[in-house]
Amino acid sequence: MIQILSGVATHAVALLLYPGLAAILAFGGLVELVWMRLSVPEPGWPELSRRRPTPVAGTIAVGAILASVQLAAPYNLVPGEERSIVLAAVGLAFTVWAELALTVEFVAEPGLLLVIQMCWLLAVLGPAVQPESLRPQVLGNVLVPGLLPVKLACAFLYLLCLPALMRLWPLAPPTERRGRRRLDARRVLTWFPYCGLFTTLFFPPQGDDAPGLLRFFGLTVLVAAVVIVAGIVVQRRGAGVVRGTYTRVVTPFAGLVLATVVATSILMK
Amino acid sequence: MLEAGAAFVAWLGMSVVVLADGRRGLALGIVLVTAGLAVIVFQGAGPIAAGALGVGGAAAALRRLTHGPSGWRVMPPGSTPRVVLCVAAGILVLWISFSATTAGDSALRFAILTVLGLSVARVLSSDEPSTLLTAIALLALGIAATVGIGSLSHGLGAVTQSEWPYIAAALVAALAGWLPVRTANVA
Amino acid sequence: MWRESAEVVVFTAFALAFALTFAPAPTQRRSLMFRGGVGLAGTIAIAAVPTFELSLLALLVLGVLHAAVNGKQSFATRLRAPVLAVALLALALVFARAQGSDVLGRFAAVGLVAGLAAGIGLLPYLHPFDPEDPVSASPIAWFAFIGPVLAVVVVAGTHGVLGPDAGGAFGATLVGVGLVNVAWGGVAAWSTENTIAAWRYSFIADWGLALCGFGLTVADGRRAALLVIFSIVLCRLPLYVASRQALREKALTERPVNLVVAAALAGSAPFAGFAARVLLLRGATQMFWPLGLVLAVAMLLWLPGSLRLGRSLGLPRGRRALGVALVLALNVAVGLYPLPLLQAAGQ
Amino acid sequence: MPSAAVLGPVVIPLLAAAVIAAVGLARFDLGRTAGAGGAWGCVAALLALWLPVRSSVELILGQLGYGSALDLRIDGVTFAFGLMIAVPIAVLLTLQPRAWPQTALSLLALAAAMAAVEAGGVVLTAIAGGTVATLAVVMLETEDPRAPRPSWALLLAGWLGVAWVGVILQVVGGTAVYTAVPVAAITGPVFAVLAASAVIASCLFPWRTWLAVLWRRPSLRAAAVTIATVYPLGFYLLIRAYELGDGRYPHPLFNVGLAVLGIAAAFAAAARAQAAATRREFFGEVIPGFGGFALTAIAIGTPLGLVAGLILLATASALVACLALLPDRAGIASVVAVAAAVGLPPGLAFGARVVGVEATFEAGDFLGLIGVASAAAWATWMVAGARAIGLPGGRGRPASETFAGVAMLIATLTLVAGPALAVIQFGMANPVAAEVMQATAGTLTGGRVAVVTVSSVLPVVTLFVPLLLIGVAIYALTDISAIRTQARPAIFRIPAAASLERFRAAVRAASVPDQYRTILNLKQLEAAAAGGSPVFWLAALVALGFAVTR
Repeated sequence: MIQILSGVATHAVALLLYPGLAAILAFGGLVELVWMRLSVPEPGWPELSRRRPTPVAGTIAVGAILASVQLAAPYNLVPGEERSIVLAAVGLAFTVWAELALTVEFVAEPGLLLVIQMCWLLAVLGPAVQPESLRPQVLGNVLVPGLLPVKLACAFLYLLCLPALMRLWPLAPPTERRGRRRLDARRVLTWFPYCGLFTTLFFPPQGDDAPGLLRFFGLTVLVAAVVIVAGIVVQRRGAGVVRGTYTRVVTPFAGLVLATVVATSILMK
Repeated sequence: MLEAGAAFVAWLGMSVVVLADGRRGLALGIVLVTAGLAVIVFQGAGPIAAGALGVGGAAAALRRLTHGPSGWRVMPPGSTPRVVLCVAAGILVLWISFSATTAGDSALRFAILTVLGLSVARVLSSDEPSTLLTAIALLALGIAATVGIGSLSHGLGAVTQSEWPYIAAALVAALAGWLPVRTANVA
Repeated sequence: MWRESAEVVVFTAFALAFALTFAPAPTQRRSLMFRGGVGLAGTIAIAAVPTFELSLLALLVLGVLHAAVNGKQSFATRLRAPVLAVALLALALVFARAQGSDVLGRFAAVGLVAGLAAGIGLLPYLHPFDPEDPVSASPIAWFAFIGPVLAVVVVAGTHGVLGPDAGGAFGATLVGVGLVNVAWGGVAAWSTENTIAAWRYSFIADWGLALCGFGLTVADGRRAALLVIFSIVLCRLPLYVASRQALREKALTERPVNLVVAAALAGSAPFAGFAARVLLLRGATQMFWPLGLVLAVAMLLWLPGSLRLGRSLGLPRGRRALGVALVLALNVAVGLYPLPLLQAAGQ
Repeated sequence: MPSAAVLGPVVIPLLAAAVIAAVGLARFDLGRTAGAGGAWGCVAALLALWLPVRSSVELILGQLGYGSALDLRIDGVTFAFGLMIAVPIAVLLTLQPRAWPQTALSLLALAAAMAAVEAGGVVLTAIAGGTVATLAVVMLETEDPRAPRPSWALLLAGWLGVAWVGVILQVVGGTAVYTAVPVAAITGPVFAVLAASAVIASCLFPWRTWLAVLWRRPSLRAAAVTIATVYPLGFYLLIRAYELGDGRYPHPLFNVGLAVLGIAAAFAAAARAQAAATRREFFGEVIPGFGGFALTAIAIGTPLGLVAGLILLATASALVACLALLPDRAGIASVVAVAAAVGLPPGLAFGARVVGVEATFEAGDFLGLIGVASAAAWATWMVAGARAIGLPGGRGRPASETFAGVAMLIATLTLVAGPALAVIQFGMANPVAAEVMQATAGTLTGGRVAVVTVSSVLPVVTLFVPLLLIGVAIYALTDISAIRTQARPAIFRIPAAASLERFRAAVRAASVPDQYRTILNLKQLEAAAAGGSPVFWLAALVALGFAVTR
């Protein structure tokens, strides 16, 4: 019983503090501010919403912290063998759709977004098909030449999907353009899990020491930067081009990635 | 030689039954068939069996003589198909009895096949109760005669030495003529 | 053989007792008692007489008497099928006993199957049918009263007389004729407009299964055929008798009892029909498994027709309700535990 | 424990049904008490038989007459499926008022379903399963003849197929008893018939089947009992098939085929759910969706997949009771039910689906791709669930059969029971794996605290408990008034649905052109056969003679 209680306490700390809620809010808040500053240069700081949070925020928070404790962040209190790529993927998948529960107007192009999410799921789970391992850090540590094409293809597909999943694309629904811009709680809660998961899946795991911590967060910030740049480029292309790109480029590319995964499994068998 | 003749008489009798519509013709047919069958059965099954068939047939003929359409009415107009039927059936049964099947009792087979075949043909092609009951009487006699065929020992093939089938058939033949049948059952 | 035919006679006796007990009007009861008694005596004769010729004579007498019973059809029309049956069986007897080439044995087998089909009233030798006929004057009497004993006597009688080659032809012909009747009866019971005609077709379909069971020359086939005969005589016939009143009043109802009756008529579990189907599939699998597949698919044909027949029962009350309950209970008992029935028949 | 006690779970509801019927015929209705007593008695008997010994108890009486002895057995599989069938029916019979014929029929269906899962052989399972199907149709048809119900032919076809497999095993292997059938008897074709029959019996198809359509009935009383009794039996057969094949299906292609069918069913249900016009329509697709995920997990062929599938089925059986009691109006009960149905973390459905997806990755070869497809189907369910929260309720149902509080309690329990996933696996699912996959069941370790997979550990207690507490705390702070109930467009149109519906309409409307004259008039053919025409009869005789001389 003592062992269980200590386990519960450990996981509670991981969920609430690090790499959980506190780390999410800190990292997410900073990156969101950078994004808002770069994407629409308006004077003053964005205001915080004073109303009670909706179940949407609750659902996104639960999903985000569940995903974040699966990351290979140094000093993560959750042991390595307890982390699972499936928990991370499903946790983040919930965050995309929570707003649809409130009203349809909050989600633009839900059909296209669902397809993009499926492409993202392929990018996250594809690398696990051949190694048959579910630990994110093990997948990140895979350097077998035969598996590198899948890893690279999935990494690129992952990055392609992020701007849409993080709602950085210009297809945002009309309700978001009223009055002074507010801090997007959904995005704040998902910056760290999405970027941290990329770092965990596609880079070797870092040691539980200061340099490891710096390297992990350095890489995660780098991923966030790449996503922000991609977001800005996508914003400038306009809704039509973006919709066409995701429909005629990203989706076929996902098919290619799927073919790569299958071919790799056949060749490595 | 006697059996062959008897078989021919049986065929002749069945032909008369098929061709005649009057009660006299039918009665004559019954007499001829009974005679033919009785002679052949006498050779194989003995006097009691032959006697039973004879009594049954005679009773049926007597009953038929007094009931049914009057007169002979042998080969009424339009009975050409029946003639063809009698001749063709005779030839077919002849071939079956004497070449397709072997062993001794070919005359009995000829008589039985003739009686069974032509009596069911008569039932299928007539609506007159007297004709139908006549055919039924002869069918019963024919069935009894099948007891004498073959030599297998059990099941359908069981050949019993008892004369019960002949007696039962005689009863059926005798009583068939007395069945009260309304011409049209339609209410 | 005689234990099986004796058991079938007991089935018919029970069916007659049911009809007499639960027949709605006293006037019907007297005529039913007389005709049923004669019929029962005839079936006992067919089963009990020592030789096959005497059975044929008994069948001939029954055929003539049944044709003479007043009904919608003429005497001549109703006489044809029974007489043809007797004649064909007698001809088969001649061919079976005669010496000669193997073809004779096969023709004997054809004669037996055709005679059996004509005797029961199955395709290709259907008995003439008029929905207005009383039960005792209609072909139902052949299906469910005389036919069962005739079938058992004829099939049991073939053992030892038809050689392996002819025996195989006999079985195959039975299965072929059975499947034709299954298909025809199953589809017609569903598509025909007249509900009484639908009952008749359902008897034909059941008999198709019985012939298939007899045609499977394995023990399970015979057991299946016996159970199908049981469900004809002690399920379909009593329920048909019980539904006559509602059929006249054209009362269709959809109560639990109607659907349970539909299930019993459709051969659904847990009724005797399902146990028969299990044994039939078992026998077919032993002989030729594709036949099992054909039979399994064919068994689905019962459902649509049975739903309609179940509804045609109306809402039985009082004595009729008790009768229907007894029939269903008996069929559930036999459906779950058919062993005593099969052992009594020496299976 | 005397082996005759095995009859308890079957006889108790049977006796209760008999008493209710007898008293009902005497014009007196015992009401819910007797029905609930019979059902809870069945549950109690099952628990009393299994929990003390947790090993097989078997009763073998004499031969029945179709090659099978009366062989009833309670083992891990029976216990798991017995609970899945009996508990929801007990809850429904306790709460929902019914006329005594419906109560008696429900108890008979429960008794037959218990007999089906207690049967020691395939043939007995077929007979009992066929009885369940019969009673289900009778129940539905008499409750409301005009309302949709399953096709009787479809249900009977499934159970006839099972009966056929049983007799094939009797003929080929000498017995159809699960524990005695020689592995060599389970050939590919035999298993194909068994699997097809199981799929038909539970209607595990991608297109909309009676499972979804039953939820549109005006009253859901008979529908819920039907789904609770008929639906698990197909899965029961697929799990017993492992026992017949000594822990494996005859060929890996069967595993892949059934898993893909499961994914197709789950994804198609999700696609229909996201296009639902009302919340009732959405809930109608929940059980088929669970069935699809459960079939995928079970078909993977590993003990981990099997236990995941069982827990999904257990969750689905709880949701059958929940959805049957849920009123057609907005409110917290409905939102919680949607959350439980979609598998919101850290619920039981969430945990079981995660384990199911993980099992596919660790099953080897390409099965990981099925895991990716599972995740995609689950994502579609998330979309459908989020959209359903704001949908209008539905056509409304009799208030006497709905209990919002109890429905919410059941839904909440499935959400709160996430941390108990390992306990449920240990207590209910592992014995099943030990029974049917004896060789590989040893890999299921982790005790009551965690679910151990090949490459990872799912710490259900230590991770889900704090996550649950955090979630409750967050949701306690939230305000659900922001949810706007509105008619919502479908996220995407199912391309095949419209063409499938057009094809069906075309087939129904197909008719022979007027000028067509058949040369084969069946009516005339029959008239010739019945009219005693000598020519026809002679021709038939000649045809038969010709046939036998070939």
